[in-house]
Amino acid sequence: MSNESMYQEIILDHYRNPHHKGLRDPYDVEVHHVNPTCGDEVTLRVRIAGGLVSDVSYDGQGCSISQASTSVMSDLVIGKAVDEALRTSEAFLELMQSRGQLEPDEDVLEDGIAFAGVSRYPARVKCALLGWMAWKDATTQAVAASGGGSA
Amino acid sequence: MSNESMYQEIILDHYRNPHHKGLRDPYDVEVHHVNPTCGDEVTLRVRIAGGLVSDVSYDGQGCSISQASTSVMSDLVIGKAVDEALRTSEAFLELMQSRGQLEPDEDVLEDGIAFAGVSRYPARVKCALLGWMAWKDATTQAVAASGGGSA
Amino acid sequence: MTAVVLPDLAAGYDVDAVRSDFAVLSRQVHGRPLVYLDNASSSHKPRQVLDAERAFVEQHYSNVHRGVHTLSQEATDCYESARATVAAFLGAQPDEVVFTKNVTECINLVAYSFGNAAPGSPFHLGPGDEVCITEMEHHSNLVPWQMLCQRTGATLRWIPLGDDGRLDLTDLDALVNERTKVLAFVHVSNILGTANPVEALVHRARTVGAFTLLDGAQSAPHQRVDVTDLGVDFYVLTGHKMLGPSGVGVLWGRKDLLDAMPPFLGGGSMIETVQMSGSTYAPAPDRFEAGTPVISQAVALAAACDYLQAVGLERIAAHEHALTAQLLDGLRRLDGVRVIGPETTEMRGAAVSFALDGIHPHDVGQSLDELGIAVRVGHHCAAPVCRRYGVAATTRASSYLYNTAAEIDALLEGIVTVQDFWRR
Amino acid sequence: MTAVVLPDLAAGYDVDAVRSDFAVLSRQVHGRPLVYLDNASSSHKPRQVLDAERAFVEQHYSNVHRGVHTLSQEATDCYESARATVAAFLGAQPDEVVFTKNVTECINLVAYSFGNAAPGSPFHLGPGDEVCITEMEHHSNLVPWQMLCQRTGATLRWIPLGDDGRLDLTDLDALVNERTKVLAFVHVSNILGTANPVEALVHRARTVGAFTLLDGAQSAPHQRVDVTDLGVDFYVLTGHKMLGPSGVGVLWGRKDLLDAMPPFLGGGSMIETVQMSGSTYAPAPDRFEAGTPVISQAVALAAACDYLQAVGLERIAAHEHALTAQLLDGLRRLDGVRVIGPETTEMRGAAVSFALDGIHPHDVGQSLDELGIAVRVGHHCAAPVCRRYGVAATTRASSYLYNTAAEIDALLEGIVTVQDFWRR
Ligand SMILES: Cc1ncc(COP(=O)(O)O)c(C=O)c1O
Ligand SMILES: Cc1ncc(COP(=O)(O)O)c(C=O)c1O
Repeated sequence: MSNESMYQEIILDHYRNPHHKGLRDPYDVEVHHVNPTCGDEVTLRVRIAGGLVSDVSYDGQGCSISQASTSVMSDLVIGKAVDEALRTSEAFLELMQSRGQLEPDEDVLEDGIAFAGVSRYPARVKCALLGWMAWKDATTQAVAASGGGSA
Repeated sequence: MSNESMYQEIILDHYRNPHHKGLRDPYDVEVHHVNPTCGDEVTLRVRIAGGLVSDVSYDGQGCSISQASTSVMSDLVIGKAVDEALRTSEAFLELMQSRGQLEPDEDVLEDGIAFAGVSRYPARVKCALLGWMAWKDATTQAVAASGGGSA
Repeated sequence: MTAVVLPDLAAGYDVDAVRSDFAVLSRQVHGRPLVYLDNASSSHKPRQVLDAERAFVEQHYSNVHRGVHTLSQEATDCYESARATVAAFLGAQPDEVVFTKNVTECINLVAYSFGNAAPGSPFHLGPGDEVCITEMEHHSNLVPWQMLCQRTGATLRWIPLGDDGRLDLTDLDALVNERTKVLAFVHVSNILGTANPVEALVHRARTVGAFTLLDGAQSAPHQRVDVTDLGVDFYVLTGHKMLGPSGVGVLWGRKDLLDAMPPFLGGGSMIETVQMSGSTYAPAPDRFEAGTPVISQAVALAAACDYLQAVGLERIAAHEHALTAQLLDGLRRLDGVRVIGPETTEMRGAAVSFALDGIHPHDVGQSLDELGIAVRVGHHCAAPVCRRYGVAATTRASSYLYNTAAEIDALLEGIVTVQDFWRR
Repeated sequence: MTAVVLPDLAAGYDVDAVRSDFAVLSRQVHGRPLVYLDNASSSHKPRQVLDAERAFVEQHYSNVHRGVHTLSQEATDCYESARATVAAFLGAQPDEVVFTKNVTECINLVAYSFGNAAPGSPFHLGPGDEVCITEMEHHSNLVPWQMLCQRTGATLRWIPLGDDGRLDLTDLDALVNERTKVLAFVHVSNILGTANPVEALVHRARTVGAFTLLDGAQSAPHQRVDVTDLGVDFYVLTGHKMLGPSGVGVLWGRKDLLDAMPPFLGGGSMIETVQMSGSTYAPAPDRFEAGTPVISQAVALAAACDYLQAVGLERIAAHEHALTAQLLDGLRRLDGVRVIGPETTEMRGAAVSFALDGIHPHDVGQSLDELGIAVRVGHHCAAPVCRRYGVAATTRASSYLYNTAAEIDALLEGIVTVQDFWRR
């Protein structure tokens, strides 16, 4: 594939060897998200403890972008304070909506910067966001259920 | 107005001095026709006797084309055998649908040939046909009512 | 994607510069220069609009939305940027803009969507409910509501016309009441030229909780429109009257309403999941764009918006205002002419309808055509207005950004020639 | 009005001559020559079509039907000649041809018109009545019928798919029965490529007195169609898949049916008389063309029909047949490829869907794009078909008159490259 390919090595690595994949106990909330336009799906569990995202696990099927992005997401949010993890997810969302115009911040997004190129392909942005949206949904539910603010 | 005007002198003459205008007795059938797109209307009476169109009278309002054409029509059909008059009306219809492509037959259509130019204006063809359609309708009804063929 | 060279009018309104962008304006008709005064019916399109559409079709065309290949991604970009441009043109957000084929479809979309709402939905109508329109509506903002009332058992009411060509608001509070579900009215009338008092009507509708739809077919082309300022729930326009191509209309609606309304046309792209046994629908605007959308027409319409903004809508409005004043003034000086609609330039657009004593509008229009002057004659899809003013039809002259004072003079002289000819 | 220079192919099928008419085909994508195999989604447009539309818009444009001035008369002539051309293309009469914005609108038109019919009308549906479609329908020939059944209480049934990508007609007589009001089905499937046995299905529908609608979106572009030979009541097509612009579709219907059916969209031009209290409607086709029609798009579509006929539909069909055979044959020789749909060229069109073991269609499509090859991936607006064959999506290559044997080879090589890349 060409140099300007959206398939950066980082993406391919995460796709071939996804991190944190496989559903695990214990968890607070489990969600199931589907991308109706292509049938990609993810089942995702979140555990929140002491204001931290203490675990994320998932299973699913889909294209390389949705699988790799979910793997990168789990690396980025596990162990972070909920607040900070939500900010990271905002940063990723912003990058994805930038139509290739944004220079991503490696300090915040780490491996996530490999998805900058994907933002030029509107049809693939939803793939890259599938796992993130599932995580955000689950986390919001977990925080709400624990009856508290985000701390 | 220019030489290629649709307003031939013949048309203007009939418009200014319409023949056979004014409703008359006796008659067999009276019809009322309206052109919904421009509001032109005609009330028309027909009397059939011995297989002949023995009288046509009418009243109405509308543009020069519809008024003149009704006047020309009445000249052409009064006194003719119903069959022949119907053939004349077919010839006029054919001329009107010719989009300016037909050379009209003066022996058949007499003053009606002045309307050849109107056939180039689809929006005006309906005007030119208003009186003819009313006459045809009334005549068909009269013939049917008299329980006979067209003779 | 496409570089469009827009007219540079920094130095003032240069109507000749504008005219040079419209190929047809240099045509001859019956051996005379074309004087095109039928803009309320449809406008011509500048080469910038045609070039933008062609460049798109020749270099970036593909179906949109569903593809990952380069052309389909470029086409999607162009189509969605067009949506953003049109939204900005109306002071709105892109996801509040639905592309249709014309304004008639927009109004039917709203009427059918309401008709598809289940009992209990805020959009549902039934016996006892009312839809209110006005006596000056274009058939496209009249027949869809008649049909909706027929289907649902709701009652159609209308605000009547006064003798001055304006709405008679005497009974407004009775006509728009607690039973009123929708108040739909025209911003600027295509036959009378009347500009309606949007604020007063919207205020009354809000008081009783009725939805408002404003038919902007004759306002969007001619003045700056900000849907938030207008305060309506739906605003609709049609591309071909504002320098865009035929085959494209725009429905703007409040996002919360569009997302809550039932779908209208079913098919590809408007769905979320489809099973043989039932389907769920995408959020707006996709929900209302079933099938392959009017892709290149939307791109062209966006170019038309750019063109109008480059010339400047305020300047266009001022230019037309001057031409309308000149025409109304000229008609007033002629004998045997009756203006149907407001006789001054206050609260009015550029469409001017009139009747010539004793000469049928068909003959007026045709005779003017023989002088190269294009005006429209007929009921202008507003038959009840003609009936109200006791005429079968009118002659209507309507100017736009490319018309000149000399053309208005030509029309006024043409009217005299026509009168002389038909009164011989 | 417009002279269009059509390709001279008397000497045989000269694909290079055809290609030279399509500007986009000389584009590079990711540094490689574009190989456009997404024609089932939308086709490109030859310069003859673009030139015809532009010449019309620059010289003869105006609104149609209602005007007496020269431009409006010329525009009406061009629009109505376009109708005649399309009618002749289908072996039909002009007044049986309705212009819409796409095939999706055509199908909704029929479904809504039926839904508007009063009890007692032959078009009326209610509880106990049935609509029958097939499991291979495009969402556009599925969702409108689901919605109609929801509105009327009628029941939706469907002919299932067999394992071979063809309809399983075992239970046809039970599925299409005395209660069936409409049988609507696709002529050639956009996802499977399957060509359906029209005669057998129409015969059954006629036996029980059901109306038939044939979705010709994928047949009209590729083969000679004669609606009388087909024996259906309605045939629908969409312009953008047959070298025409986006924004135009065609409904052909038997004249006696069109004249008897209730209207769908209400508005200008579809009426006979309008009073505030009620309206009467014009005969077809006007009845179904509310508002300003898709004027220049119809003119362009007629030019596309002329182009297709100049090249020759039989020759186009033969050319595509050869390419399809080459593709099916090539796919058969590859490992890890599963064709979804008929695996031979009998009774089939040029759309070929396939799955590559272990590689998601999105990744297939995107990787092929990086090689310059445009194919479509997804459910192709036929989600039930994907579900039926146990895949979330497919990759689909679909050729047309301008594709070459070398392009099919490029695709086959591309697939191997993609497999190598993703199986590393
Ligand atoms: C078989 C079939 N039916 C209907 C459609 C819908 O066509 P359109 O999107 O032009 O309305 C398509 C194409 O997308 C199709 O292939
Ligand atoms: C005020 C008004 N509303 C609606 C329409 C209908 O527009 P269209 O024919 O583009 O749907 C028109 C123009 O004909 C109009 O002037």
